[in-house]
Parts: sequence; C-alpha cells; structure tokens
Amino acid sequence: MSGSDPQAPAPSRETPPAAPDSQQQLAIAYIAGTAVEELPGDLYIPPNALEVYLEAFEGPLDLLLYLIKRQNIDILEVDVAEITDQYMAYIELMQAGQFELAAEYMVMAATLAEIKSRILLPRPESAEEEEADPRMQLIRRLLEYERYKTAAENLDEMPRLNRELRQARAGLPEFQRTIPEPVVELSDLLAAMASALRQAELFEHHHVSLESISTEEKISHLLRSLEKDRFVPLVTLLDPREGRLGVVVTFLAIMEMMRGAAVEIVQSDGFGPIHLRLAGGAGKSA
Amino acid sequence: MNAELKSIVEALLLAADRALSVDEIRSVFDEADRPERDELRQALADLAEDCEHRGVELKEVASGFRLQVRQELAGWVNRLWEEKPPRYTRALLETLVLIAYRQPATRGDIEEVRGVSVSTGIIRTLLDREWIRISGQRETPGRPELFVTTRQFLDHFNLKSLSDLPPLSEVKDLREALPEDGLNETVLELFAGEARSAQPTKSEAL
Amino acid sequence: MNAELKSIVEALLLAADRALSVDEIRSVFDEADRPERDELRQALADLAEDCEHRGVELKEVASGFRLQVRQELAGWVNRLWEEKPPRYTRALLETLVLIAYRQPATRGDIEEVRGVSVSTGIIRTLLDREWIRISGQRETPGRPELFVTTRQFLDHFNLKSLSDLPPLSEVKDLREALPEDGLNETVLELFAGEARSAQPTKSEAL
Repeated sequence: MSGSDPQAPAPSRETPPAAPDSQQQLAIAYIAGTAVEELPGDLYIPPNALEVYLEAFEGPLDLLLYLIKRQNIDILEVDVAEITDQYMAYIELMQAGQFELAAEYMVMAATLAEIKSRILLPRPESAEEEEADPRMQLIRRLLEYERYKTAAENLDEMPRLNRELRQARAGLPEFQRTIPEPVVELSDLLAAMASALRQAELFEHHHVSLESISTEEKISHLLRSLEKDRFVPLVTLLDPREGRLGVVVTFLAIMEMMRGAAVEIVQSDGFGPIHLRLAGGAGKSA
Repeated sequence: MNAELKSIVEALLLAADRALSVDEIRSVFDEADRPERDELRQALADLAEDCEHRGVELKEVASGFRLQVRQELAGWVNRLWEEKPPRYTRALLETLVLIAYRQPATRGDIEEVRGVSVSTGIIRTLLDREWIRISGQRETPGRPELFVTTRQFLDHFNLKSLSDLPPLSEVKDLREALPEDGLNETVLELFAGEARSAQPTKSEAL
Repeated sequence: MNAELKSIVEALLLAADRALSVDEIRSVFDEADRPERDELRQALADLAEDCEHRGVELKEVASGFRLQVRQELAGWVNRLWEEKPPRYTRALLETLVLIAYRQPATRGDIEEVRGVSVSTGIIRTLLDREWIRISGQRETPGRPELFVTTRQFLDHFNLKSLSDLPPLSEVKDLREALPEDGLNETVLELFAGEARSAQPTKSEAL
C-alpha cells in the first residue's frame, strides 16, 4: 500500500471497487473468523485485479471513508458497529486473496473492534474523557483526512502547466551567444585608482620591505652589485628576505642580462657553485 | 521608449521559457538605461492588455511573469502532443497538499493524517520535480526532515502564492460542539445535524 | 471565426516551440471545422501584421511557420542566457587606471605602486578588450613592454582625451566619498587576501 508508484495512473475515483450489497453475507464471513473460502458472487473480484483494488484505497481511513460514503451518511453519524463489520469483511477478503496488507489496516481493524466493543458494552459514564474516546478520535481523524483528500482532488483539478497551461515560447533568431564584457564605469576606475594610491601609501609608510620585486629593478640592482673583473658567487646575490619570488626574479634578471650579453656565468663543475661577473672583463672562461 | 520596452519585455518572456521576475527583466538592461520598476510594471500591464485578444495571456506566478497559452485554447494546443500529460496518484497528491497546507511538515505529520506510511518514492518524486524541498529538521527526537513547497510548485499550478490555494474545508470542531456528558447516540445525532451547518470556529491553524 | 482562428494559430505556434506547417496546423482541427488552407494562410498573414509592433515576428522557414524573437531584439534576449555580467577584479581596474595615469607604463611600474605583482591574465584581458596596447619596450635591461591606453578605452569611458581624467590629487580625495560597491564582496575579499599576503614570495607575476 505504502509503496504505490507515483507514476502509475491513479485508479479512477468514479469506479470504486465492487462492493457487496448485502452486509449480512459479509458479517457472517467475519463472524466465522476464518478465511473466506468462497467469495460471494457480488463480491467477486478477479484475483489479478485485487492488487489494483487494494491500491484504489489510500489506506484504512480512505477505505472507511468509502464505506461511510457508500451508505450516504455523514461521518458524524457513523454506526461504528456496522462499519466495523464491513471493514473486517474487506480485510478478510484481502487476506483471503493472500495479499499483504499494510500494517495500518490491521491497526485500524483493532481500533474499530475496540470501539465496537465499547459501544456494545455498558460502562460508567464518567470514566472516560471525551478526548480519549476512541470513537471521537476516529471521527476526528476521518474528518481531518477527508479535508485533505478533498484538497488533493481540488488540486488535481486546478489548471497546471503542460496540461491546461502551456508556456508560450518563441523561436530565437540567429545570433552568437556571447559572454558580455564586464561593465565598468569611470567611477569604478577612479575608485580603483584611489584605492591603489592608498595601497601605495600604506606600503610606503609601513611596509617598505614588502615591496614586490620587478625583473627590471633586479637587473639594475645586479648591475650595481656585479663587477667586471671579479666573479661573484650567485648565492651572494640572492636575498633570503625576498623569498622564492626573489630567487625567481633574480634568475630571470640574470637570464635577461645573459641574453643581452651583459653578464658572464661560470660553473666550474656540475652542481658546483655558479659565479657571475659583468661582461667585458678579462679572463674569459669556458 | 515605452513601446520598445514592451516589445523587449515580450521578447524576453517568450525567449526565457520560464517566468521572469521584474528584477530579472531589469537585469538585462545596462545600468544606464535600466527601466524603473514602475516603468517596467507599466510595460507589463500594457502587454497584458495587448494580449486580451490574442492566443496568449500574461500571468503572474510565484517566480514572476510568464506568457502562457490561454487556458481555453489548451484543447487545441494539446493536440500537438501525442503523449498525455502525466497523471499523479492520489497518494502523491495527498502528500503534496498536506505539505502545501501544513508546511513545514514531516513525514510523520503526513502519515498521521493519511493513516498510512508515506512512500519514499513519492517524496523522491516530489523532490525531483522540485515541488518540495527540505527546509530543515524538526527539533524532536529523530530530527525528522521538514518539507515545504517551492516556488516551482506554485508556478506549475499557476499560483502566485500559497494563499491562492483554495481554502481547506472548515473543520468541524468536535470539542466545542459536543456537550460535556454526551456520548450516547442521541446526542451524537443531534450534534451531527448541528455540525453539518458550517461551524465558524476553525480549530486548526494553517 | 477569423479572429479566433488567428488566436488559435498564435497559441499553437507559441506552444509548439518549432515551426509548424500549414497542414500540421490544420490537423489539430476536427475535420468538421478544419479551416481551408487559404483561410489559414489569411490568418497567418493577419498574425504577421499584428506582430509588426511586437517583440516577435512570424517567419516562414523550410518546415513551416514559426514565431521568433525579432532579430533586432536578439541582443536583449542574449543577455538572458548569461549569468550576471562578470565583473572585473579590483586588481584589474587598478592596473588599468595605473596604466592610464602613468602611461607608458611597464608591469614593474604598476607593481611598484600596487605592491603586488601583476598577473599575466590581467594584462591579457586588458589587451583583449583593447583598452591597452603595447607601445614599445623600455630601453632598460629586460626591455619590459610599455603599455598605453587606447582610443577604445577613452570611448568606453566617454573621455575625449586623457586630459579629461581628473588630476591624481583629486582622485586621492575621492577615496572617502566613493563607495566600494562597484566591486562585489567576494572580489573585495579575495583582493583583501591578496593584499594581506602581498609578500615578495607571491610569484603571481611570473
């Protein structure tokens, strides 16, 4: 019951499952207390249709509502004893068909049996709070369920997309889908400038040592540090305070200077120390 | 400009394939010539009026405005499609309305009213369709997930807000109507007659 | 009937989302009230005329008729598909404005002011957008490229010449008055992060 496939077409509400017109027969079947061996003709449902039949009800409350409506009576006027008998007859029928009933149906059967026994047996009036009265509780639940059942029916009838409603769509003309250029206003630009200037000030006043190193700067620095006549070990040109970027920039600067033949580099053996000197000095070495 | 704005709005709505909010429409314009909300609403109103004698209508739903085929022409239009629109089971619809009317609602809330367990398949289908979403967890033992309906749900059912859902039928308040002592059949029958004439008291807050 | 037929045809074309042939349109009608081809063509012609001041136009293509967004409105519609227009980072704007004020400027010049290295991506974006160009190389070791702004840059910012840019001293004073809303929070945060870690160890420039 609980696992009904949401995609499966809902059983039509207009044709409720075949129902017995004689309560007598069913009541007898129930009182007997055994599985129904022979289905009464007016109750007969082809065995392979039983499942569909079961699915037609959305649970015990739905089945009870159906039984009540079939008698054309208000829920509040329900004769619990009679409804219980009918309900039990259905349960018997389903069990006879060897269909696994959802536990909720059995719970309801027990509830109904209890209510029936209370009504049949005299009991002290004051003993029970109305709130705890199982009959009123059942009626309350039935009324509540009925509200939502009706709401579901109403919702199903409301116009909805791709049934009564269709989104209107027009074709698209030929065009290139382009990613737009970001929009920049002059004010954005000036704000950026102001911020850059503020940033620069910040660096000047407080973070001089954090200034980034450009290759250009590094080259002029190297030009000042290197001499024509003396090889200088490369390591002495690296400033640890400049970190990895410093190393990379220094290398780039040296490569740039080599390209311009401004510097000579010597490495006497593999993995040995590298020495540099400004080009144009004496004593060339391989 | 106004006639042009109306044309642009129409083109956008017909190209979008979904409802567009006023702000979504506005965002298409450069800041410099972005229409004011009022101006845009006027263009939408004009467009709605233009549609009066056309095959489409402008509808405002939860996520904005959309142009849709007039409902009364659905019969013609649906012949273009071979397959029938999906039908939903009562179990799914009941679960959906319970979430819609009682949100946020847990599975337990739904099961309590329906009297049967809620199948995982139904919840999954509703989540997949984006008609419901998980809004959080109730701070009770087990921390069950709380479900609420989405804008897509409202859009699909042509609604602008939850308040557009048809009201639930009045609940018959048993407690108030029932006399203190009465559980005998006579009293119940008397009460039954009373309850059939609608009770003004609503016992349940939505 | 004709007005109604026109509405039905419009509804069909806007629901179908593809071109429909005259015969396809006719096929949705029951045989009894199926319009003649001429009648239908007349309805299509009327519809085309109605569209003249609208956002869509009726096009006859190989497989039939379709309503499509007017070509001249394609630009607006195009924007619908896009996410919000991307925004430039503060780093990019600063680079651009530094080039504008200091041109010709090398990467080193910019890095000197900004205190952080200039990413290749930023330079590329600015070159692609044709807001800057390479005017030559500075005759210093490394021969760094010199960047200048372009006419397109001036056009975009509605400037007649570079002298229309406010003097730097004024720009400095701007900083309190100008809100930072030109940049979204994420970018600002990213940038803040970048600035905080503006150590020489950052090798973004290379």
